Amino acid sequence: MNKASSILLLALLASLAVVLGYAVLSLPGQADGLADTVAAQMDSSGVSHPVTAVLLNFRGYDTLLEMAVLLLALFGVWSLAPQAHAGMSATSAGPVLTALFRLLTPVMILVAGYLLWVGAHAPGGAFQAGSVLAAAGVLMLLCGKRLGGRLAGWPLRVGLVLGTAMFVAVAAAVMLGGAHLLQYPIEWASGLILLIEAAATLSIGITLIALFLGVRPITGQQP
Amino acid sequence: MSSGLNTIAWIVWIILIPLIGAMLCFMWPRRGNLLGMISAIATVVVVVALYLQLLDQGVIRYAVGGWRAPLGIDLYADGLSVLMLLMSALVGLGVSFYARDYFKQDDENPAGFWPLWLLMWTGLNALFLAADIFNLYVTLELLGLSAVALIALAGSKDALAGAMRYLLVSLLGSLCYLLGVALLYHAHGTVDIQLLGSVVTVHPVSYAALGLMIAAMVLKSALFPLHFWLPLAHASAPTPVSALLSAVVVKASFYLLLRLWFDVFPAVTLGLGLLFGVLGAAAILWGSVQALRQTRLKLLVAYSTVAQLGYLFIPFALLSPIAWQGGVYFMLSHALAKAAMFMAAGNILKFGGHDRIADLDRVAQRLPITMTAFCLAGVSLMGLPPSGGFIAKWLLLEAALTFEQWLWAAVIIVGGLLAAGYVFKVVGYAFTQADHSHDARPVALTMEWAALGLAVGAITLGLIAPYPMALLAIGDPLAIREVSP
Amino acid sequence: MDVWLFVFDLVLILTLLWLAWRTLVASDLFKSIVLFIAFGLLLALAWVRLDAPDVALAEAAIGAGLTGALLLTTLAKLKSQSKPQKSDHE
Amino acid sequence: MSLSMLYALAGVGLFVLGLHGLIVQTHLLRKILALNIMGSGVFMLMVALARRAPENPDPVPHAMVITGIVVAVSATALALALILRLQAMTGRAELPEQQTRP
Repeated sequence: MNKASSILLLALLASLAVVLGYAVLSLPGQADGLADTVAAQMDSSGVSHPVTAVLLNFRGYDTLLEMAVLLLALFGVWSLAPQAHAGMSATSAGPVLTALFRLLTPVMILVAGYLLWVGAHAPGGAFQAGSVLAAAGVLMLLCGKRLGGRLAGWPLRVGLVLGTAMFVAVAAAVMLGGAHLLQYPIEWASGLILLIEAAATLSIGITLIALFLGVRPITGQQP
Repeated sequence: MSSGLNTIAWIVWIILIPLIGAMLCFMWPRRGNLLGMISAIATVVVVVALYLQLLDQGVIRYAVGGWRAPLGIDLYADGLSVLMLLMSALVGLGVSFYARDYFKQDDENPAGFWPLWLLMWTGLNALFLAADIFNLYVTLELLGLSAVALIALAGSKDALAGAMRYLLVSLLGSLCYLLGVALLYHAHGTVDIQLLGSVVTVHPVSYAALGLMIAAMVLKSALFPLHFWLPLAHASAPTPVSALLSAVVVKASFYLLLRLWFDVFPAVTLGLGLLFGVLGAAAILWGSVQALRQTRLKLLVAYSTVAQLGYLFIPFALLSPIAWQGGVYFMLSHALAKAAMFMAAGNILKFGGHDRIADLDRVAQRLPITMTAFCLAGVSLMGLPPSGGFIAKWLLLEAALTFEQWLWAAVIIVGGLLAAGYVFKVVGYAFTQADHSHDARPVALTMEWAALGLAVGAITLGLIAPYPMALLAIGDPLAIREVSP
Repeated sequence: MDVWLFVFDLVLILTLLWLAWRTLVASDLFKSIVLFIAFGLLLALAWVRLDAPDVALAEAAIGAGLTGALLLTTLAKLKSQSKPQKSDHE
Repeated sequence: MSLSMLYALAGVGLFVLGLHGLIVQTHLLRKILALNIMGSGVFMLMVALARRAPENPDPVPHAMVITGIVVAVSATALALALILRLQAMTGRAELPEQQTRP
């Protein structure tokens, strides 16, 4: 890129920044959006933490499609990636780190469980829990752990799909009673949300680990 | 019976069925073809059911989760969205049949064509039914990422580079769009299209959001000069994917552009329309000339898409109800014709092992069904009667002539002549003998018939024009009733 | 507003912008990625300042943590892939 | 100027900074970093403006940003896999039209 065009680019981007900044400053200084609307319906949402209520109930449909996006990323990576053993080369971490990671893994799984549970009434929830779970898995991989051939086939695929499948199943099942998609009966709402979140946590964790690996694991049934 | 069927929320199943199908195909890759075809047919059936429901009940608004906008997310179906759903269903069905024989059964890779294509279909259907601009962002990502993965399935250098460029463009577009969503939400406290439409007024935030979101959609719809990413991506993808991208996926962002134009920003779009028209005219001329210059068949067809997309933007400059009808009709007939043309090109590529136009070597005699499909699709692209393309161009011309806009009329006619030029270039070589003949590989009959079926569809569109027009009037998405006397 | 908190916010914002800029122009890709991870962690701090603890948790775990790990393994694979051909530091 | 406006402007800054990087950088990994920074800018604007009434922050943008973060990591993972394949095939992690001389 020559000098003239890079100066032109800078000028264009600077004016974009000015326009956007001006637009932002022209917004009203005091506004609380949908905060009151959300607060008014919290009692019928099944949880007491507003963000979880929005993610899993009020705007649960977004979250359902977002789980599909995550699944899609995995499909895409698998269709691009070579097939290989589901593990890192064993020399990734030194002995001290390996020992540390061994210690950390169970702690992280506990943290993931806690985050999942606490999401109903405080910051936390499926995505945070799932990613902590994934972090634990990544550490295990760095220690040289491998996914056995038998687990790499069908069970792995079940784990990957479970979150989205459970979400769809619950969303559609509530329609049997004549309700709308994702319209949980009030008395069941908290249970159903926890069920969806538990499945989602597991799948998010497994999917993120699989994305980190970046290869299609060799399955056990292969000759 | 009919009342029982009418109470079913088909609108939801249109989104859920391909999603479930994608997961099933991933779980049982060995049964991929069977499960994929079942899901495809079920999706088409449900789309038709929604069409009948719409004819019966009129516009449908569905509150997911029972909350209504602004707290919850609504789904919305009117004539335009159902027309788009039907269009994707037709093309999707043809592509599904075609792909069954195109991709060899692959037990080793569970994440092959079917899961990706069904997720793309989920994204398409969800996009056409969305009434919420943030929800639309998620569907856009679903669509964009699946398109990238599908292009990369071809595995060649060109395909990988095309997929990468498409990914960058798609993500850039999505982020600009999302920034627009953020501004609109914080200005008005809602992301519902209908609610926004009633509150968006002349205000700096409206213009910033308009600029960002419209630019994003124009980039994704590959309007000249932002089409640079399209030809290689569309030409180097596996043939069923090329057909999907050119026929349906670019139209999805154009559809979203229409929604933004008519429903979110009706108060602030003044002046932009003429610019769109000029760029559309430039696209028609430049894309057609480029198509004429190509030596590879699939690239020729891809550049033809650049040109044909230009027609979609002409109505923005003409601003008459007839022009909008013409534009929508153009979208439909181009979808069928271009899908058929890509499939025919793919058959020729598979048959001869190459797609050099100069070496087509009497392919017309040797693949008569495919060549018929190519010619019929060509008839619609040129806009000859009795095809769907003819009706579309007729409406556009009528709009231009009523308002004495001679220049637009000239562009429409010249575009048709140039299209005739590149179609006949291919047809000419298809009938002549090449210097040295090549060995040929067999092409599955379903692949030939799938192409022919869609091409016949493009012609048939010219004979059934009243039905799509009546459908388009439901809910009046293009504000035709307000304007016309 | 508390003056010290305001200064803190200002420093945080400037650091974020500086890190983003350095990430994009650093000569070495490894350095870029490390700067990007630092950017993600500070971003999590910004979310806390903006009363969004949920986003902060997600950012720290996914945005900085997993994206960072993904980027680092990809860089390692890119380097091992290009080694057989020619030494090519990027 | 209020705190949320300050952070919102910083979000605009990150967005534009990332856009610049996306355009001028040629290595694909840097382009992906640039897109992630642009995304962070959008998220920052969204979250910052959600607390213009500090006593009553709006949870809806928070949920949207969490969705956005997951979408971003999905897109990044796919992009990285694509870059690896492209480099394995062509020997370079750049787009053909932007390749610097070897």
